[in-house]
Amino acid sequence: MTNLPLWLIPLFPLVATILLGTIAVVSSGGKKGAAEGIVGALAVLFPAMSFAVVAILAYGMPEAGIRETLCNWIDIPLFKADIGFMFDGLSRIMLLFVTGIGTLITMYSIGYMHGDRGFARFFAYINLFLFSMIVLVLSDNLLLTFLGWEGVGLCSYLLIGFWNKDVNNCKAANKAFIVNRVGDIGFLLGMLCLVTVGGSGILNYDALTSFIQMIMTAGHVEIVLPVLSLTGLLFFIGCTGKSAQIPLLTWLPDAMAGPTPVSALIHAATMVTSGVYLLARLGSMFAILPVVLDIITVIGMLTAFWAAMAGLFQNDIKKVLAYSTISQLGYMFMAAGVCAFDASIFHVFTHAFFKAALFLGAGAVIHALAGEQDMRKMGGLVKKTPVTACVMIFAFFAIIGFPGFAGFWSKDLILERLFMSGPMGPAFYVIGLFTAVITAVYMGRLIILTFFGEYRGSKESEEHIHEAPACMLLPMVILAFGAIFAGYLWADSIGITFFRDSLAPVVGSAQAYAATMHSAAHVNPMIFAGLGTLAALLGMFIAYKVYGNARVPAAKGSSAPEGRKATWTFFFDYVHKYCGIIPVQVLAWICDVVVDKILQATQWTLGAIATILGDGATVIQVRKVRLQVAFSVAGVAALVLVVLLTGGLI
Amino acid sequence: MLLHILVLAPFIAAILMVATSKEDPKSSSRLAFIFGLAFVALSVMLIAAGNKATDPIEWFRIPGTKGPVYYYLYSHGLGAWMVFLSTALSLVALVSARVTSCKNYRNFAIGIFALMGAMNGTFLAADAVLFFFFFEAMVIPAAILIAGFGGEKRREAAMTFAIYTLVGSAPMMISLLYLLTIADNSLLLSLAMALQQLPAGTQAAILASFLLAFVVKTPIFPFHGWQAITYSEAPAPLSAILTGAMSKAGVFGFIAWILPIFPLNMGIVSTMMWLGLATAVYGALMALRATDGKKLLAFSSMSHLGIAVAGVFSLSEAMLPAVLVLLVAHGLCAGAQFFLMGIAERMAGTRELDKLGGLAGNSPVFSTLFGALGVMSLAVPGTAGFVGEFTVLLSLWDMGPLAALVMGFTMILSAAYMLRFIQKVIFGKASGSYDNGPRTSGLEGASIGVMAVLLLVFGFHPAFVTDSLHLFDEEAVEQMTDAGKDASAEEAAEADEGDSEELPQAMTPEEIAQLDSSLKANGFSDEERKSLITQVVGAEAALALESRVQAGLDSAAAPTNEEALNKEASND
Amino acid sequence: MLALIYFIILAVIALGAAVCVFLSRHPLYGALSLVTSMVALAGIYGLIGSPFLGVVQIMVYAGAIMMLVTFVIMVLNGARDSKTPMFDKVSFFVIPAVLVLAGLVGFALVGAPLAFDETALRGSVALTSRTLFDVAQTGPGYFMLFEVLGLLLLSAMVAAVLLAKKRLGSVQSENTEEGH
Amino acid sequence: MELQPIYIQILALAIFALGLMTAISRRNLFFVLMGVELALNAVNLSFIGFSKTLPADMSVTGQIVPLFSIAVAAAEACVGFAMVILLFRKKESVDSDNYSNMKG
Repeated sequence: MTNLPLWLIPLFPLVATILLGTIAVVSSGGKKGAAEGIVGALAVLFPAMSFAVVAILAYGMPEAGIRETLCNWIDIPLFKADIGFMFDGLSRIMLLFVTGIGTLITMYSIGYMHGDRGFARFFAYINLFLFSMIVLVLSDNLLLTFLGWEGVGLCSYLLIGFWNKDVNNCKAANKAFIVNRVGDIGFLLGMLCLVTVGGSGILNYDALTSFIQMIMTAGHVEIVLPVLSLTGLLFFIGCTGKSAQIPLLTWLPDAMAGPTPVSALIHAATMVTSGVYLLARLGSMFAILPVVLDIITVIGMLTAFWAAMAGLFQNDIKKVLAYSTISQLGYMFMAAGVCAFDASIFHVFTHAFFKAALFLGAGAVIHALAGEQDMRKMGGLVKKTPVTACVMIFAFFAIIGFPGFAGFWSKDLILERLFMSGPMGPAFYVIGLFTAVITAVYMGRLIILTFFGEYRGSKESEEHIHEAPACMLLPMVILAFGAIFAGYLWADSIGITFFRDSLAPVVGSAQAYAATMHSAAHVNPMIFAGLGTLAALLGMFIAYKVYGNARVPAAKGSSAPEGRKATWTFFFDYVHKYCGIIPVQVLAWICDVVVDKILQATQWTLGAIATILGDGATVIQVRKVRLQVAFSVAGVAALVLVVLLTGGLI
Repeated sequence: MLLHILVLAPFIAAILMVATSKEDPKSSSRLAFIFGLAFVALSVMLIAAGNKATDPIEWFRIPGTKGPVYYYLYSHGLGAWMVFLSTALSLVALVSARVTSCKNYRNFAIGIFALMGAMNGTFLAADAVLFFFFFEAMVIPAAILIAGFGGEKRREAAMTFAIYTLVGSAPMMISLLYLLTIADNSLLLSLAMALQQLPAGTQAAILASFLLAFVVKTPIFPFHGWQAITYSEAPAPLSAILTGAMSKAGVFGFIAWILPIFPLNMGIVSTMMWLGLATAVYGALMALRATDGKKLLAFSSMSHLGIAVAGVFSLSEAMLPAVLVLLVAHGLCAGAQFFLMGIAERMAGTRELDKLGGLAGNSPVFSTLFGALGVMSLAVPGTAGFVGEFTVLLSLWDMGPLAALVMGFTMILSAAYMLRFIQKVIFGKASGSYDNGPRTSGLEGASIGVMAVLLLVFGFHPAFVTDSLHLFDEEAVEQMTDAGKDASAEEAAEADEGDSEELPQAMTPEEIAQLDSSLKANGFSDEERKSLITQVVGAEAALALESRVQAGLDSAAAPTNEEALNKEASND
Repeated sequence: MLALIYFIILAVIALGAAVCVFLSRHPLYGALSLVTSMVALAGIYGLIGSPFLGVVQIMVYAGAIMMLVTFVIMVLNGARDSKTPMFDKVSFFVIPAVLVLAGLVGFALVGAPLAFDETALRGSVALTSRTLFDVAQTGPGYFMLFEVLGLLLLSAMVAAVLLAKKRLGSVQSENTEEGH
Repeated sequence: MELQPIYIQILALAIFALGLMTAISRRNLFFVLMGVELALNAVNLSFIGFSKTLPADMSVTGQIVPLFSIAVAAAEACVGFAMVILLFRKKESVDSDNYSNMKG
């Protein structure tokens, strides 16, 4: 059974995309749209089949992984690239949760998108996204990864702007794509840097790893270090774009304009973690670049802290989750920055479960409240929607790192690795722990405002509050189970290291190399566990104290934060505006108004000169035909005279 | 034969179209469609047939020049693909115009066929004068079509277009004539050799005049004044042809005429590359501010072609396939976008972006195509645009990181303006009714869909495009040699009557090495150098062989030359 | 000697008539003077040995064309340009220019050595017609040309008729208008 | 004193000059056409005069060309006068300066 070809995995969503896309286009002309039953079944079936293939392959995967070159892609002088797939420990984990969670969320969407005009279109996009994401994690070279990389960005664009009647959604989608594009250029240039170092073959991950090992064993690290550092930096820019890190993070909160399942799938569980995946995939390269690693750590730390603070101020339930996602991604980057790639991937894994559960729960809440997203108008929903509340509370425990839940194991592991990362380790640890406290505070605020206290919305809307249908609840419950138990794949404190062993063939050597760079004192892991638990409890306590008494300000118009909170929240938007958008606009203005006018003036001047010369010539071109003939007679006379004088005739 | 048909048959088709009734657009559109389809099929056959050349036919002699002008066509990968673009876009234009301009459909079809013939001639001509003839001839049907079928300011647009392009190529005509007084004939090789004899200043002047013609046609930054107004005022199907196929004549000229003929020093090369990049950035910035849909597309097209020109003058080894893929991708993509914009204009009655919007809900098939092609023009991986832009980026990276960075900046800007364009046209709320004209017809939608599918296919398997590109592979060199032999055999026969001493001698290895090094100093890449020298040596060797057989000498030296050359090339 | 006297008489008539054409006010007088001049020229043709051409000249020009001219002039009775001056500013430029041109050409002519070739009569009807229609000797050249000329005349006639005729419909409409 | 070929040529030149002057300086369309006829006649005379100076076998061309030119002149006069009629009908004027619509 293990000899299933790898290309089956991306094939299923691709076929589904084509089928659903055709259905969407064909049925869009009609009044009713396609039958939701068939569309939904198709949309779930194909990702589920992919998941089945992945599961079968994962079960029987050999230690070194499976590699498969499909065909040649680009073959020109100077550059060759193949379409090839690689299924190893890292791709296995990514694929398992991408296809698994993808299937669950697709199922959830059937309920969520019920009755939408673009029902088939939505699932076509979702399947296209799954295809791109699978290609991203399955490919064996950077160029093909880039295909998935831009593909997921494109799907994110399409899905954020899914409800395209509202221009604001489109603007959010444009913003997401353009900001991602900035990162993508970093990715592209990074690839070119690598090509400069080692030819086009080096874009293959195996080749890159062996290349790095070769220069390490040969001791030539110093020679290529500057170029490689630049490469690493460029790839990191790509990752900041995709994973919403400082400075390219402003698109993610805006991306919440899309349907909630999209936020769950793309902007929480899968796509935004592809930056972390890339860092881990290129771990062997990053491990020898200390400067870049430091930058990654600092950026990750700043992002985690800033986003957690911004999360405190949000009133929109999805925005809170968005900032929380950014913050958690910061954790993952911090871990990657200290070369703890396995820990960061582990956090990606657990985060996918609990964040997807949180988003789906939020989606169920929004669904129940008929589109209301402002937390100030919620409250007391635990009675009306008990299942959703349970799911969200479990996920809440997971995200704040409550002992026993998934987030506890992964976050704990990251903090531990941070502490042991070197001389700056304790400082990183303290900030990480502090961020964990804030996380608990804003998540507690979310849970309290949404589910406890009194309902603060209008009376008539209270009538309609209802629990979500079964096809939405089932995925939520499964994800909630994941949020509780996913952590036990690598419970370091109680001695389970299944996850680490699974990743070891991929990132083990890089981490071993990094570990040799600095030796840290061994600390009992139970101390970290205890401190982590303490942080979570402290955060919950603060949240209860501050928000538990239902001192919630009345909702005014916009759900966006105001005043100093807004300054904090939109700080990077301002940075983008003044450092990116306005200069470009000024440049465009100069081009349009100054340069173009100068060129037009030149053109006009030349034209005027020609016209004047022409007018001069037309003075002879008089109105009277007779005079013109007379001129020609005079001309003939002159010619004859010339001939006579020069003696041509005589 | 294929080449002759592709160049001459469009004109015949145009004449045949005259025979159809003006009052009955249905029958003339059917005839035009059949013709167009046949030409597309022929151009696909041309691509499949690889390198081909016709027998050179002596056409006429320009008084004062040494040799005759040949009617001589040859196709290599680049030209064949450009011919494909010209025929394919013409076909779609004929299909699209059927819905738009019913009244004078016959005349439109006549113009399109004439334009297609001239473009095919431009891309297939092997003789410089023939090339120039077609290069100029393209302008006439295009200008007439603009003046006859364009928008409100069509006369102004047609005048601007004609004056700019004709004035731009006038210096080229003069310097070409001057070159012809020195060269043996107007084929590429003899022009290149003739140029070597001139002083450096004259060479530079001739180069500048040649560059000007192509720079205006492409257009490149300071010479783009005609472009926006022409593309926006021309009927949309024609704009598609203009941008998709005709503007390629400029880039084609850079590759097929400038690079082989002129010894390029680095100053010119880097100037042209930066001009190309400046065009790219400028076009993108202008597109950001454009309020007219067709103008936006015009500037976007200018931006992409700027990138292509920068790629050409990066002169890296990967340049040729990279630029070819980029050109094919841009031709299909920009062409399709113009067709779509034309449909939008037809439905809404306006091109103003602020007055459009909400088409997604109104006509889903149109919007699907529009969105898909818009995204494809962003060079998303998996489309041909990505392969083109990535490989061009690779070429530029060779010239320096700064160039690549500028191009990266352009790519970001392209995302910005294209997404804004998509949003303004198909998203949001409809600000007017869309009942002004007929909606997307089935044939129209299908043909644009085919273009989109082609973009995807080339994106995943660019070898379809790049494999046809063996610019001067052995077969072509052989044919060129044969042609040269024929031509010079005649001359030799003439010369025999007078003085038989003038038979040319084969080049010695020293001479070849000298030529090689001079070419290298002028920035030719290994492959180009090799192919050029193979041509020279091939022609020379064939001649030498003849003379040596007559003289009864040993002819083993000629292969030795080639071996030495190969060795040299591989050493490089 | 006698030939010279005849020539001088005829030349004076031709020139005088030409001057009359140039100076006459009414086109009818001009046309009559033109006929005179042409007849005189026909005489000169006969004098220098081309009687056939002389006959053709009288028949075609003096007969056919001039009849046409006078007919047209009389049809368009208002054709007298009495309102406009005979000579205007343009004439003061034209006349010297033409005179200078004529003087220059005349100067060139006078210098040229010319002499009559004293052979037999050459412009006779027989010789001319033989040259024109002898297909065997000169090839189809003149014969074809002659036929083409016939065609030209025919088409000129058709064109003239087409140009000059009033539209039938317009005639009718004018008639009906008159009727009202 | 005998008749010299140069006399014929001088006469032809004089008549040609008069014809040209009539054609250009007069504004009446009839005079314009008559001037042209006069000039054509002068040319014919010149041809015949020159043909007399050549040997008999070469001189035939000089006899034939006037023949054709007379025929062409007839055709020209035919169409020319028809146009005069047309123009007159349009503007009730035979003044050539009235017809200057061709100027852009």
